[in-house]
Amino acid sequence: MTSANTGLDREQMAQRVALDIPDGSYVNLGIGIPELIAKYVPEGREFIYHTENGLLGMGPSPEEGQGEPELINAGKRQVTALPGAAYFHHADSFSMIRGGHLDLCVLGALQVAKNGDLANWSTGGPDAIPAVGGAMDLVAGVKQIFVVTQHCTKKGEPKLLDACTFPLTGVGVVSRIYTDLAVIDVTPEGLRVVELSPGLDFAYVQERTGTELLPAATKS
Amino acid sequence: MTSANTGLDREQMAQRVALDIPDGSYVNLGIGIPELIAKYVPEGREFIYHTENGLLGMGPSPEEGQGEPELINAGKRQVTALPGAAYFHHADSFSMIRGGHLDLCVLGALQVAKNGDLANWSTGGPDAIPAVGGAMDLVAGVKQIFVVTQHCTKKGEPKLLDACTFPLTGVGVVSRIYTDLAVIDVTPEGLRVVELSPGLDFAYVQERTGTELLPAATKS
Amino acid sequence: MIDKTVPSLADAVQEIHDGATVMVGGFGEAGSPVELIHALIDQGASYLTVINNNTGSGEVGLAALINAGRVKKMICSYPRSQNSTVFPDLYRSNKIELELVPQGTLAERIRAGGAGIPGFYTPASVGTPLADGKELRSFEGKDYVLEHGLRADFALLKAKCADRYGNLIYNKTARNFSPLMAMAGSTTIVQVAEIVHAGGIDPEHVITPGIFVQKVVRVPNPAHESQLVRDGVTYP
Amino acid sequence: MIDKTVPSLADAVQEIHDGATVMVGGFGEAGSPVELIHALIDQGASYLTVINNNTGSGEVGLAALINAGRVKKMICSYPRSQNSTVFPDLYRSNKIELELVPQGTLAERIRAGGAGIPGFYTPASVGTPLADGKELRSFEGKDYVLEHGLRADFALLKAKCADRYGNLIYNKTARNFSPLMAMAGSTTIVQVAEIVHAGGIDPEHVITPGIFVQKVVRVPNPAHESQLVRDGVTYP
Repeated sequence: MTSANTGLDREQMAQRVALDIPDGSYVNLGIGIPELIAKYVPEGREFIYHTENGLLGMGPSPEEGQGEPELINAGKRQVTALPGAAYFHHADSFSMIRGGHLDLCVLGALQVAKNGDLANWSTGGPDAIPAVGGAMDLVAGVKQIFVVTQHCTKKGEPKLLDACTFPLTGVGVVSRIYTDLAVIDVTPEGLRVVELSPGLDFAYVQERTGTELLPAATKS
Repeated sequence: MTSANTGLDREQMAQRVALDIPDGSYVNLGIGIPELIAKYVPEGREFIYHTENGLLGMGPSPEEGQGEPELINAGKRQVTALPGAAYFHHADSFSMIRGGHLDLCVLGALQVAKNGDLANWSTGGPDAIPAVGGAMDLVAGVKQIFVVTQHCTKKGEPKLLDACTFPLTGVGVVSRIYTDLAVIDVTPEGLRVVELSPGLDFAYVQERTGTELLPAATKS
Repeated sequence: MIDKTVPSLADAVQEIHDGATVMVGGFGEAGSPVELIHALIDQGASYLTVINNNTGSGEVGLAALINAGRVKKMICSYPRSQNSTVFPDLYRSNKIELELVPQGTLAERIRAGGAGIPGFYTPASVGTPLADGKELRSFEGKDYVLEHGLRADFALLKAKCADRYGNLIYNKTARNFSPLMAMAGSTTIVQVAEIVHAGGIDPEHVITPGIFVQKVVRVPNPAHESQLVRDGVTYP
Repeated sequence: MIDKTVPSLADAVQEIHDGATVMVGGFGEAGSPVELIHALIDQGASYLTVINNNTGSGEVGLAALINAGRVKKMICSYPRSQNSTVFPDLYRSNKIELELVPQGTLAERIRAGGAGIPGFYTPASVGTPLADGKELRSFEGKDYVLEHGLRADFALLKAKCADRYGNLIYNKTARNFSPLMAMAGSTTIVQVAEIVHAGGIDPEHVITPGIFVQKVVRVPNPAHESQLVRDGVTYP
């Protein structure tokens, strides 16, 4: 838990992202904070969740003891299937992704650059075991990519940068970033603050960002 | 019906081909004489018939009045599905073909060249409506291609030639040819007669062939 | 609530525009969306590029659309039929274009279009006139031809059953090209004999997941093309 | 009579040779053919190249095969696991090779291998280190990378049910890579919980048609990897 004046907690971040998902969207949620979004479907909307290991119409986690080892999500956690769900194999699943059939994918990030470059699979360290999963396919194929992430690393280093230093997942793919501190759009001019978390001011967020932030268009 | 000393009729040709199909084979049959082969499964063998419009385990024609307009073969005739059959879409069907999963395809021919070139889709005439269907995929993908055809055209012109004059279906793809007059192998040396139809001699068949025939290896 | 059903055939085809590329499901009559095609004739869109394995039969369904002069170009593998001269007559008089594609290549191009694959290599047609002008490439000593993914503005399909999400199941060999075209059509429109509640199709049995479908219209007793032809029906 | 069932797990894996390329079905534990993998450990084949999305968990199944030193190279998208250090330890000490492939590209490469497609273009990985050394090509102004079809000498899969022809159905998200690997394996070997009579699987519901399957072995109550790991089981 974080105190109110240092930004949103993980659940609040997930809830904030959910507010921006249009009714009827087909959505893929990455591992970590993105997984939490499924809990926060706003009143009156219906989203259909896709998990790349072969399920459309993914429902919430099963009740304790009701899960099945062969009904899991991409994070390998047990899930459920809603009425109207469909199972399919991996080639069909990634046809949905690569073919542009999904409306939105929400991913975590290690770094995001001002032009929308995303790094979220490897720190590039000599001892790191490289593991990419479906991230490169998702960012290359899904119509819109949101990132939800802590604004800074645990060590306090900024994650939003002029340019990523870690190996890229995709080039210029991110359209919007949700952090504990702000909602930020990737624009041709750079990263533009759309919304500050309650109790925070622009300077506070800029200080924790490794690239120049633009103020919200309506405030200029 | 043809008289005995001028070679096999269509049914006999189909029956002759069936004798050479190994037990357990996955087989695709082209339109025309090849379609007749399905009636002649030799005692003790089981073949599985594939039709490229999406059925494995194709059975015989339905009883009069029992057919269904949406259960058809590649020739658009009504067929049946045997126990253990499977339906699938066209991409999966041609994955079976292109991926080398079928053991044998038996096709009709307009012309076959001594090197195994096949022409069976167009006479190349200026007024011809070109129509290729699945023939090019079949000859490119199926492990073994047999041709079954009348030895000559209705006008008496030879169909087995030094080189095809009609547009090709595939290059060097045919391994064996069954005609009303003979069974002929495509070999690196050219077309070799394996078997003459009852009552016919080599010279009779050679006269009706547009390329030099080699006598059966065992007779040389 | 997501509900992709529309009340009428006219609603289903309403937005198809002049010059559109339209994939039409079916192999011969199996899977041919006759009622949707007739609604498209009524609707009036012209200069269409149509993708189907064949060119229809008699003077109903796809053959009727062609006969009405609405089709500028056909992309297909087998534009002949035992009981129709509609396409051949127009083709011989240069009133319709034809792009002839081997059947397996046609299927794979449609799948590729739907799967975000812009190009792939196939051995089919190498050494034949249908490879003329196409790029050849050798993999492990064997030649292949480069083929391109195929997409369409609309796909018109027939299925057996749908739910409100657009999940589909088909009937026997009427499945053929339809699951591929569902993927490759920007707007996929499906006529179904039956609409069931969400969950009415077992998730293990779904052939086309609803994400590939935009509109569903119920046609409870679809006509069979061969029966219409036998009955001497012509459309309109 | 065609009958692809074999009497034992040992019979099923008997012909796998040293140096073979082996596709192993499953995504995490869902669809992992634990009993077939254990039979392969008993059988002894070494210097294997193994294709699976992951590298197993605990010290059972795929992780046990790797731990036993039988795997020369892994081709996968995500060689990490929350409860196994088998692969990372060997990788860091240069005792095992890794070819890292994006998950969708891995799936499509396997499908392509099984479908006779030697190469295709995908947008995934363009501009990243995983595209290094690969051919780029532009289609309609967008860059794609050339990827190659992937085949294997053997595929080891788990399904829910089979008949004597090898027709298969799967269980929920245990389907994942298995239908693709069935196509791409020269010899596809499947463990199933149940074998039914021919016709016992509705032809409309078959996921893997039998043409892609060579051997079927019955394992009535397959172990779940996560349960084995919780129970502290190690193999052998």
